[in-house]
Amino acid sequence: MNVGAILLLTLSGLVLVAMLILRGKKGPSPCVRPLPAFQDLRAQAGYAAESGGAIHIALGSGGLHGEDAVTSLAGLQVVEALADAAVSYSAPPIITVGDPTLLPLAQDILRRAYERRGLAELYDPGRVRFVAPSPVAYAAGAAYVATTENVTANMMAGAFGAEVSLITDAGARRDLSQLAAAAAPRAIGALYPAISRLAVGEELYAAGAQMTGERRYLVSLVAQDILRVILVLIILGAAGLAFLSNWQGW
Amino acid sequence: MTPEILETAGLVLGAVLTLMIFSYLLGDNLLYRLALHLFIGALMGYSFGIVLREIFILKVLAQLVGKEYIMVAPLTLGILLLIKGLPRHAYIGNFSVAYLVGVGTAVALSGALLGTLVPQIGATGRALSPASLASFRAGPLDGLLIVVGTICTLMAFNFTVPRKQRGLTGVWTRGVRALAWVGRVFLTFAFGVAFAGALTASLSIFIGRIQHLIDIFTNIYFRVIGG
Amino acid sequence: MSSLVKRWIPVLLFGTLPGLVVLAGYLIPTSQTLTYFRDCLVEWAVIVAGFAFFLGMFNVLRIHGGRVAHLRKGWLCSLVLLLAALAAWVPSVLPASTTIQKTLDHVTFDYVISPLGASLAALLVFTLALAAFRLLRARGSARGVFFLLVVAVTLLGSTPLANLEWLADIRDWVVNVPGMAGMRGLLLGVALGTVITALRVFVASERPHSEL
Amino acid sequence: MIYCPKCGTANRRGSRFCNECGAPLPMRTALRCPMCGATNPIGNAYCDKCGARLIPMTVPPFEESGREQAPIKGLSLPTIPLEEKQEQQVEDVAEGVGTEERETEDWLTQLRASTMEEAEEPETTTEPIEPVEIPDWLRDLGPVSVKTQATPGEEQPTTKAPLEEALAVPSPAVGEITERLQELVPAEVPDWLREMAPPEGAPPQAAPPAAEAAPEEAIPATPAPAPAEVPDWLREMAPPEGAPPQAAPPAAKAAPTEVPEWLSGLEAEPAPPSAPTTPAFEGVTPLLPPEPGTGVAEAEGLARAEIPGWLEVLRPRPEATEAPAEEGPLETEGLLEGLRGVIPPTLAIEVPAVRESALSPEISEVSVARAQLLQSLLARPVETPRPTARKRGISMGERAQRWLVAAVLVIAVGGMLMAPLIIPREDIPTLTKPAEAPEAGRRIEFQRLKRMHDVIQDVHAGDAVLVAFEYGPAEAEELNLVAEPILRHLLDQGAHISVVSTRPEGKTVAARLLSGIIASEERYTETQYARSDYRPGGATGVSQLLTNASTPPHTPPELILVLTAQPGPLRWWVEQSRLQARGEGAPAIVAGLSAALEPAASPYLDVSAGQLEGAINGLGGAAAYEMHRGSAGRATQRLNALAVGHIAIVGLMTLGAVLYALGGSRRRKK
Repeated sequence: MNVGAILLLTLSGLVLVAMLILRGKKGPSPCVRPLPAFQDLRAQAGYAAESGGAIHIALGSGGLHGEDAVTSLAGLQVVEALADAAVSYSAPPIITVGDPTLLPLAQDILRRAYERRGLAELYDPGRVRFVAPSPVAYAAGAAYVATTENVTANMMAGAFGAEVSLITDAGARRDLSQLAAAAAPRAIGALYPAISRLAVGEELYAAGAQMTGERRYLVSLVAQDILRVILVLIILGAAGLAFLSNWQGW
Repeated sequence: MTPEILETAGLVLGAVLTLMIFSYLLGDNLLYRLALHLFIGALMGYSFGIVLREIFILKVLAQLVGKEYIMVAPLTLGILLLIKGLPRHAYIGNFSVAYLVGVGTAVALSGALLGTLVPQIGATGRALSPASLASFRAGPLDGLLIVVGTICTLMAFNFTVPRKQRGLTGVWTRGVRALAWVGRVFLTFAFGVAFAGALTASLSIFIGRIQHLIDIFTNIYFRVIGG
Repeated sequence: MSSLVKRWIPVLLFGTLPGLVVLAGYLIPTSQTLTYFRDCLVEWAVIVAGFAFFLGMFNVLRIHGGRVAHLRKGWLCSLVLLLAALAAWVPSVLPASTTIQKTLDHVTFDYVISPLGASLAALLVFTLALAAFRLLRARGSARGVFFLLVVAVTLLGSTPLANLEWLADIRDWVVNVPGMAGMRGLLLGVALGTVITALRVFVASERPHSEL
Repeated sequence: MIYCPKCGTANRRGSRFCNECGAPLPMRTALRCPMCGATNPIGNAYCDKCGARLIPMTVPPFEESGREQAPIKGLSLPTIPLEEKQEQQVEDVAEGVGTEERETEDWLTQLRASTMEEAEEPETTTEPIEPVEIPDWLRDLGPVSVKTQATPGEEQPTTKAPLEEALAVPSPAVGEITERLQELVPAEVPDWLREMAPPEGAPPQAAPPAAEAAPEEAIPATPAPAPAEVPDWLREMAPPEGAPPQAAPPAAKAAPTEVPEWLSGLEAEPAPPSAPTTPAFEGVTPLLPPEPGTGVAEAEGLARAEIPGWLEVLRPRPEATEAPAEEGPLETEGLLEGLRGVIPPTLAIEVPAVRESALSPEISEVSVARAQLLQSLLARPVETPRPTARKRGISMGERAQRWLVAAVLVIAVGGMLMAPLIIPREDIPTLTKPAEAPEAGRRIEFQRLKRMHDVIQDVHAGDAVLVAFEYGPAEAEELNLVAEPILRHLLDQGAHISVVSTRPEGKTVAARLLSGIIASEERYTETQYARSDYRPGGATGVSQLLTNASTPPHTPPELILVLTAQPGPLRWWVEQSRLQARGEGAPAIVAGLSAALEPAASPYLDVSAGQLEGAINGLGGAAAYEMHRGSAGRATQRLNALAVGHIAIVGLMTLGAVLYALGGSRRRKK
């Protein structure tokens, strides 16, 4: 039995639920440091509407039923926040996915944004596209969409590998403004020299809070910071024990 | 069509397709796009064939024939998911999407706990133990650097900023900001190593493809000259 | 009634409950029943994902088929895609291990999918090198030069030239001490974000899969 | 006119953002009203024209939804400190209070705006005209609130139709009109109109009995506003400032009023004397000919009997009958024989326009040009401009960079790989030597390699070894080279390999590689590689593969070799094999990894973690393993090309940095 894992899980659950209850409704909402990758995306939505183009959102090749489920859900938060703004500007985004399980969820988010405004007849399922089943083929296909459609900005958020470099190269060729959020080290390594507005690692999971500013997202970031301090204390404690117990070693 | 000729024709086809993809180096052109769509189409058809054979024929049908009627449950969920194709009744498919999200989240959560949090915290904690330091050249200094680096990198992702900056919280905020600065230096190390790894891997594949092209051309060249 | 059907039954009954069973199956692997349920539920998820592939194919047919039907821009590429998909699907329909099926399968995999996949992966070296060439444009000079040094040491140290063996020692230190520390901090942060987001899905604070 | 939902400012139709507060405006789009078909901005819950509900009842319109519903994702982020937040809350409260009033004002302004719009552009979708600045004098004369006979204390202002309708009502004799204008508080009337009314000092006419009799006509005295400022286009049509004011037309006499010179001067041809001409403004319907003489009876001082209104209407009109039209010719034949005043039959075309514009002023060229411009603007069809996004190709500098990088890579790698064709392989100097034992001993990478080699060395003939092929055709080019030396070593040991994978392509890749290796050496026999198994589902698939591998027909594996380019499969195999064996006698695990995986795998390779016995990374590791076993394979041959490739990339990065630094200084100088 993995005692350590179970303890960590219960601790995380308690902190999150406590935060959601205590600061979920009352009190001033927490302040978070802004991340350029998500802040500039709102301006891009306005620019896309004015210039008659669209934003291309690449959600990566992570599926919903595997290891990358949560990374893909974080990417979908970007779509959810952008869908409302894009529908009210009547400039819906083009969303490319690399796994078929992500397709129905991304289409639902766009459809609901239209239904909230009573414009169900304007919803076009073709705005969400399943490009290809393998990561490299997906990246090359998404790059093709970014170059041929009337796209003004590239946003990459989700589970990627080093093949994300094909999408950023296509964006650089069309001189598009590019923003990205990735969790895998290989993807971050490939994006770091190409894109200045990059959210790395854990910052991808703050997409909802950054884009919408909703209370539940901000409060869960507070819970994340509390758990971070607890993890640091655990590491310091273990390192101290290891150091002391082997004092004779040197 | 002897296997010999088929083999050579296949290799030549592979080489031509490789050159069509490499034509991207000169600029985005029709040859590259045709090769790309040929690849995506072939992969789509091939994967669809595998999904049909491996999942539906060998698994679902086999178990249904073997009177395991429990298979009806995933079948129903699957059929409900197909209704997502009709926007008007899309909400009926939410049961299947919820199932996928639930199971996927559990797999990812257990992967994070068992695969990363527990082993990495344990390894960082043991970084100062003699067993792990024996392999390091500078001994305890390296171990200490790993522990400090991990903690600073972890603090670099701190999100919330306390509202009141007076007193203790002010000290805490400044402390976190200093740790975050050091953490970003360690992060740059990690990104540099990750970028170099990605470059080396793709360079190895690039070398393999160039070598493949050279082998085919020399093969054909000598056969034509030799023949 | 509608909010009960549209929100709470899918989210809790079909989402959180199986998730908790699978999670328990992983965290308590010693109990046979939990691991059996875990394996069943994950296997079903793979089957439902298989059905999702039908949705994917329908989406591809709709977009590329529409482009070919109306002869819109890029219809030739879409036509090539559809024909290739049909041709690559045929071997899986033919009776297994007949010569024609084996040959078609061999040709599709070895002479079309493998070379094209490898060539696209090889193209990455060009796009990564180009991004590295424009490094300082994206990253400021201080951070960019520091990143350049780390990459140079890591690359040159992995295949050190004859009289530059000392580079390999520096690379070994860079990769296994600061690089490892930074990577661990990054992985711990990602794991923390994954845990919190997953818990939010389980407590239904995050409901992308529900109608309201 | 589109009213901003946030601050209420009026914005031109078709604009996307409020020019006051910048909030996005509901776009004028195809939100068709189900009842009247009118198009409405998408923000509307109710139709502007007919008030029908636009948003179906099932989905409550976002303004009215009472319950907590996924709010329209406001894009604000509370990164502002507490104090500003409180001020904002105070403003919210103030706004909150103001919102009721503004809400009532909103529907009022929309009502006024829609009626004003219809007056200006009844139906035609014309080019959105500049917002017409209603001159003050016109607005003040706008809806005149008339107090009806309301019960005391209940203030019920009803708005009467705007000025045009007030003027358009068939009014009594011109004299009566001037009195009505007097009642409209002379100060409000502009100068040109005032000249037509009696001079200030003139004794007010006896108020017409109707005015007394019908109190509801009593228009409350409104404070005299400042003299209205007339717009320029109107002033040019009026007489020049300096001209002596016309003698105020004599008090309304029974005879028809005599037209003022400035007005008559503007007429091209003499208007028929009988048609009284008051300046016809566009949109203001000219007055109808007054009905003569209703007030004659008062002169003899008899108390007038109270005649009810309905009877009054029936009173025969003597004048209408007394003044017959001139004697028309008597018809002598045809059906109309004996009738007088029959209109001669003429073609419709020749019928002159019944009412030529009485006004044909010598309009200056400027106003003619202005009118033509306005006309052309109105004629142009409306389509909101949707310019396509700027098609941006790459500049020459970018293209040169791409070609430079491509050329350097192809020449460096291609040159190194083609060298053996020209120079015999033995003469080519090895640029880089894989890690030799003596000085490499201290390096961690070599320690892991050595541990792996020792573990495989311990495998005996006939032992079962599980090899997990967790990569696809794209990564095969690199991982085949990494896997080859390890598999050769296993086959040399006589181990019995069984292939497993959680990826469908894994089996095919494994079959190709192993058949190639076995074919290359006679001593390897086909029997050493027999079964291959595939289970999807990630970690669960791995646990099923492990259980299958341990079931009786197959002996539990001594060693597990994981070949992958992704961190996931590596972790699944490490965890599941530890869980499966529950610690006692867990099989050793070694890994052949891609170079990209090295940083992510190092935590598992940590000796203290005890998870992985050993691993090699990428082409460099494979070459080192081959060198360590003393047989130079394909990996070693490509090592030179890898080294040259690395040098080329580092050179390109440095060159790019230097060029950017130089470009930067040039930019700063410029």
